[in-house]
Amino acid sequence: MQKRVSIEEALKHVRDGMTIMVGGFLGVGSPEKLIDALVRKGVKDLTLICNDTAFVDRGVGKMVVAHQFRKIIASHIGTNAETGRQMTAGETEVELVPQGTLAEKIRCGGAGLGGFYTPTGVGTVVADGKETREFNGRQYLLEIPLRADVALVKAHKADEAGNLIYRRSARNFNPLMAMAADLVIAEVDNLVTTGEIDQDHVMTPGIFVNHLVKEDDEWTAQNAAN
Amino acid sequence: MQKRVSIEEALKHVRDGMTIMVGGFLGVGSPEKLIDALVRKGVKDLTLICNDTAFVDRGVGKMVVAHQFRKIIASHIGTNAETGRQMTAGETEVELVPQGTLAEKIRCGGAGLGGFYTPTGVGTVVADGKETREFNGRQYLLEIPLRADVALVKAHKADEAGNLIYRRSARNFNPLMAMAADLVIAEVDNLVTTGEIDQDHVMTPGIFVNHLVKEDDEWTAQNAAN
Amino acid sequence: MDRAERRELIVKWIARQLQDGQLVNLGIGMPTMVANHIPEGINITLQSENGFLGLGAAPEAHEVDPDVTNAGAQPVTILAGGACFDSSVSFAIIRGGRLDVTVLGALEVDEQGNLANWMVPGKMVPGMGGAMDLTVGAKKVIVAMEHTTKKGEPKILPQCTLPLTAKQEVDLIVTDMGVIEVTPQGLVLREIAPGVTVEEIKAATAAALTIAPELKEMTA
Amino acid sequence: MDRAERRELIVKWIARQLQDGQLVNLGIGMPTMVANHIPEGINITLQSENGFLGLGAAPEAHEVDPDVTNAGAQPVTILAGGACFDSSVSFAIIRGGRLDVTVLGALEVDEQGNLANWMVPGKMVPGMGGAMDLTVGAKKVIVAMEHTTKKGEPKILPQCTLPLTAKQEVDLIVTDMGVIEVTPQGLVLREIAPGVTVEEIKAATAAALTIAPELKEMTA
Repeated sequence: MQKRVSIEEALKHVRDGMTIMVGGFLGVGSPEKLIDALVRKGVKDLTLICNDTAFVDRGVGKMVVAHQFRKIIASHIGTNAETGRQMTAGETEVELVPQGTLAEKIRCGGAGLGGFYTPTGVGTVVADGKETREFNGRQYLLEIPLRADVALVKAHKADEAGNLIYRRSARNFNPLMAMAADLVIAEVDNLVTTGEIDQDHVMTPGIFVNHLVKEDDEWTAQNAAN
Repeated sequence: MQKRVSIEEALKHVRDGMTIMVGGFLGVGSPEKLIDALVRKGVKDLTLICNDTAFVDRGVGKMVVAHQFRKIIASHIGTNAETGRQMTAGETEVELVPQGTLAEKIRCGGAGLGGFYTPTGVGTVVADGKETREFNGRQYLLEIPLRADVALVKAHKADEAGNLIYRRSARNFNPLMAMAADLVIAEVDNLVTTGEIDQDHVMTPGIFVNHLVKEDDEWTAQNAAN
Repeated sequence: MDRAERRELIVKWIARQLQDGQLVNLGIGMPTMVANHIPEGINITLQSENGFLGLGAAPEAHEVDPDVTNAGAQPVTILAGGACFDSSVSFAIIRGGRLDVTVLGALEVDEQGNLANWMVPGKMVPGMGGAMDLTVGAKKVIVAMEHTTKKGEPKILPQCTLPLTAKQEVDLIVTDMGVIEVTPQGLVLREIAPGVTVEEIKAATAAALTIAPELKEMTA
Repeated sequence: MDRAERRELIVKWIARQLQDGQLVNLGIGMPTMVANHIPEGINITLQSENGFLGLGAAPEAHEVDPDVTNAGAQPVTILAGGACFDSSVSFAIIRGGRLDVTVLGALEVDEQGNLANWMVPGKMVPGMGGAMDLTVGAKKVIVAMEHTTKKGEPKILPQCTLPLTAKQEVDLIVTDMGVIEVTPQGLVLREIAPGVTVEEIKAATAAALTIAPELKEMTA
């Protein structure tokens, strides 16, 4: 099983109407090459699950500008004026979720759990329509899991088996999303032979990763020739 | 703040009647020196949260033999005949929890959540007295968090700031327990200067660790003299 | 066949069912032996629920690493390309839908696919360990066991009498007498071991058995 | 005092409240400036909720690392002894009881300690980011803000009018006019800024203010 494929090959799996998760925090740790390719591909009516919509010229913000989302689930959209404009104009549905709740909902989806109770959001609009329940004298909200058809993540390093390592604050939502989608595509900066990554250093096990993408002129040319 | 202390100093905090978590899986990744010292100290009526009770001569199994537990919460006790004998004789209360549920309950306690729904145990005695609830046509049990007064963990390496690294299958429950107790004591094999551990390699951040214990004759002698 | 041969029949048969690329968890005891018989050219990944992927063979005596054991505390190895993690991640993998197959032993299994393998009240209460999560989480649950108890009593029952490990999760029962599929219509005998007659396996089974029209001989 | 001086009064005052060994999260904007004024000899650990502990000062231009930013996407550094993790661990730390203090800005805050700082319906909906988790999770919640809006309207109200960030979680309100504690009996003015009279701060506050008998001058 060769996990490394061209960007085009990997993105064959992303189709109109799907739900996608995209790693990154204000663009840091986002798979920019995959995002650019999705803009070129023009896939639309997607539901996006991402911490934020970054900036108009960075991260998933570029896909917002290209009107590729029907719905956006995020904790913050304030750095991308176009997201707010589309929301206000009724062009795109936006669901705002507290950041810790968003992270936990994605983890919950990956871990095969049915839901969890969090104290975050009690007494706010986030609680609207949700069960509030007391445990040990404290109020909690019931939150349910999130999963996606495809997760697009960005890693600092991968081996050919798909084991991933993230770097510094570029880790953020990436490992959570890699566990919560039916198909996972990882854009990587460095690709090494299987065995070169110590088993204790792996942050996302290779079994979660379906496709590795690393733009590299030599490799792309060689594989295009086949 | 000097986190490194003698075993005796660290274990001052463990008192009769407390709830303790102890890392390890059949003794692998258990803090054997802390356990031996607790046997010597003779602290009793403890509630133990641990994956299993290991063996009569290894891991927390030694504390079982010394009758130090009033109650044991574990997923497996079959490798330590003394645990089964005490349970049958009514000397020690044993609560058996599925291993994945036990891990998740400890994580839940560390993460400040109120509870979670798991499909594990539905239709079994594990479900007795618990809420069963359907999400998307599947049944789940409500499980509530576990926390402890003190967690005793074993790390392969630590820096002076308390950042911990575990090794291979010795990781198991250790990082989860380090986040779910009011006080955390880590027994470490190797202690390095702060800064020698890359920030991306840390498995338990130092803020969770109150005391580091490394038996080392030179250091112990020097500090006993003070 | 002696006992070793009968057990080998079971684990070899199961090993041949595994498909390239699958993620598999093997229980302690007989299921562990499945790993020794994976056909050439089939690459599966084995999970050890105590915290890693890429479970490899037992090491030479001088290469034993005390920090590398399977879920039964036996020394093992971790292959290149493997990955270590904590117990919450290990069971996130198990429950999260990524585990293709789990192979477990059983004390009892029944017509509804119920499994009992973790306690005998008043006699033996080892605990469920990871078995409840594995049975609920794996896409396919295969029971590997000798067909009857040592006393010759049936272990395949109309309804389990012991406390359950999981309800309606077993897909396939592989014994030294045959291969039985759990279907919504009950148990179907798909393959029969060499030298065993349909009458013999029916006599050794307390649950009703439908015989598949295309009943095959079970080969190792 | 000009605006910069008034903001400096606020952040310096807060910086002096932090105690050795505390774990602190500073919100974007004015709260971030608290980090520049931690007294000598006080070692606190700063968390960046995008995924690390040990938040350090901004780097020199030539040392900027694109993978090391704070929760506002500004280049920062990670100190020796720091640690990186994913977002679920970051918020486990925040909700799990380890965070001693969070300092956040506010649009409105009220007598019950309710906080509103994430949206103005129909005008501005940036989202709550991590603010709801931080406010609920931290042991102590300090609001750092200018006492009134740019138009001079009160931001400290009997009851918040904007959608809440969290209910009854604010402990202390620190503004350029004074320091106000949220108590079960309502808001208590503990300290007053130099040159401000009790009448002025009462006039600029829509909520009822009890004046502490031992009212002190607020010093930077």
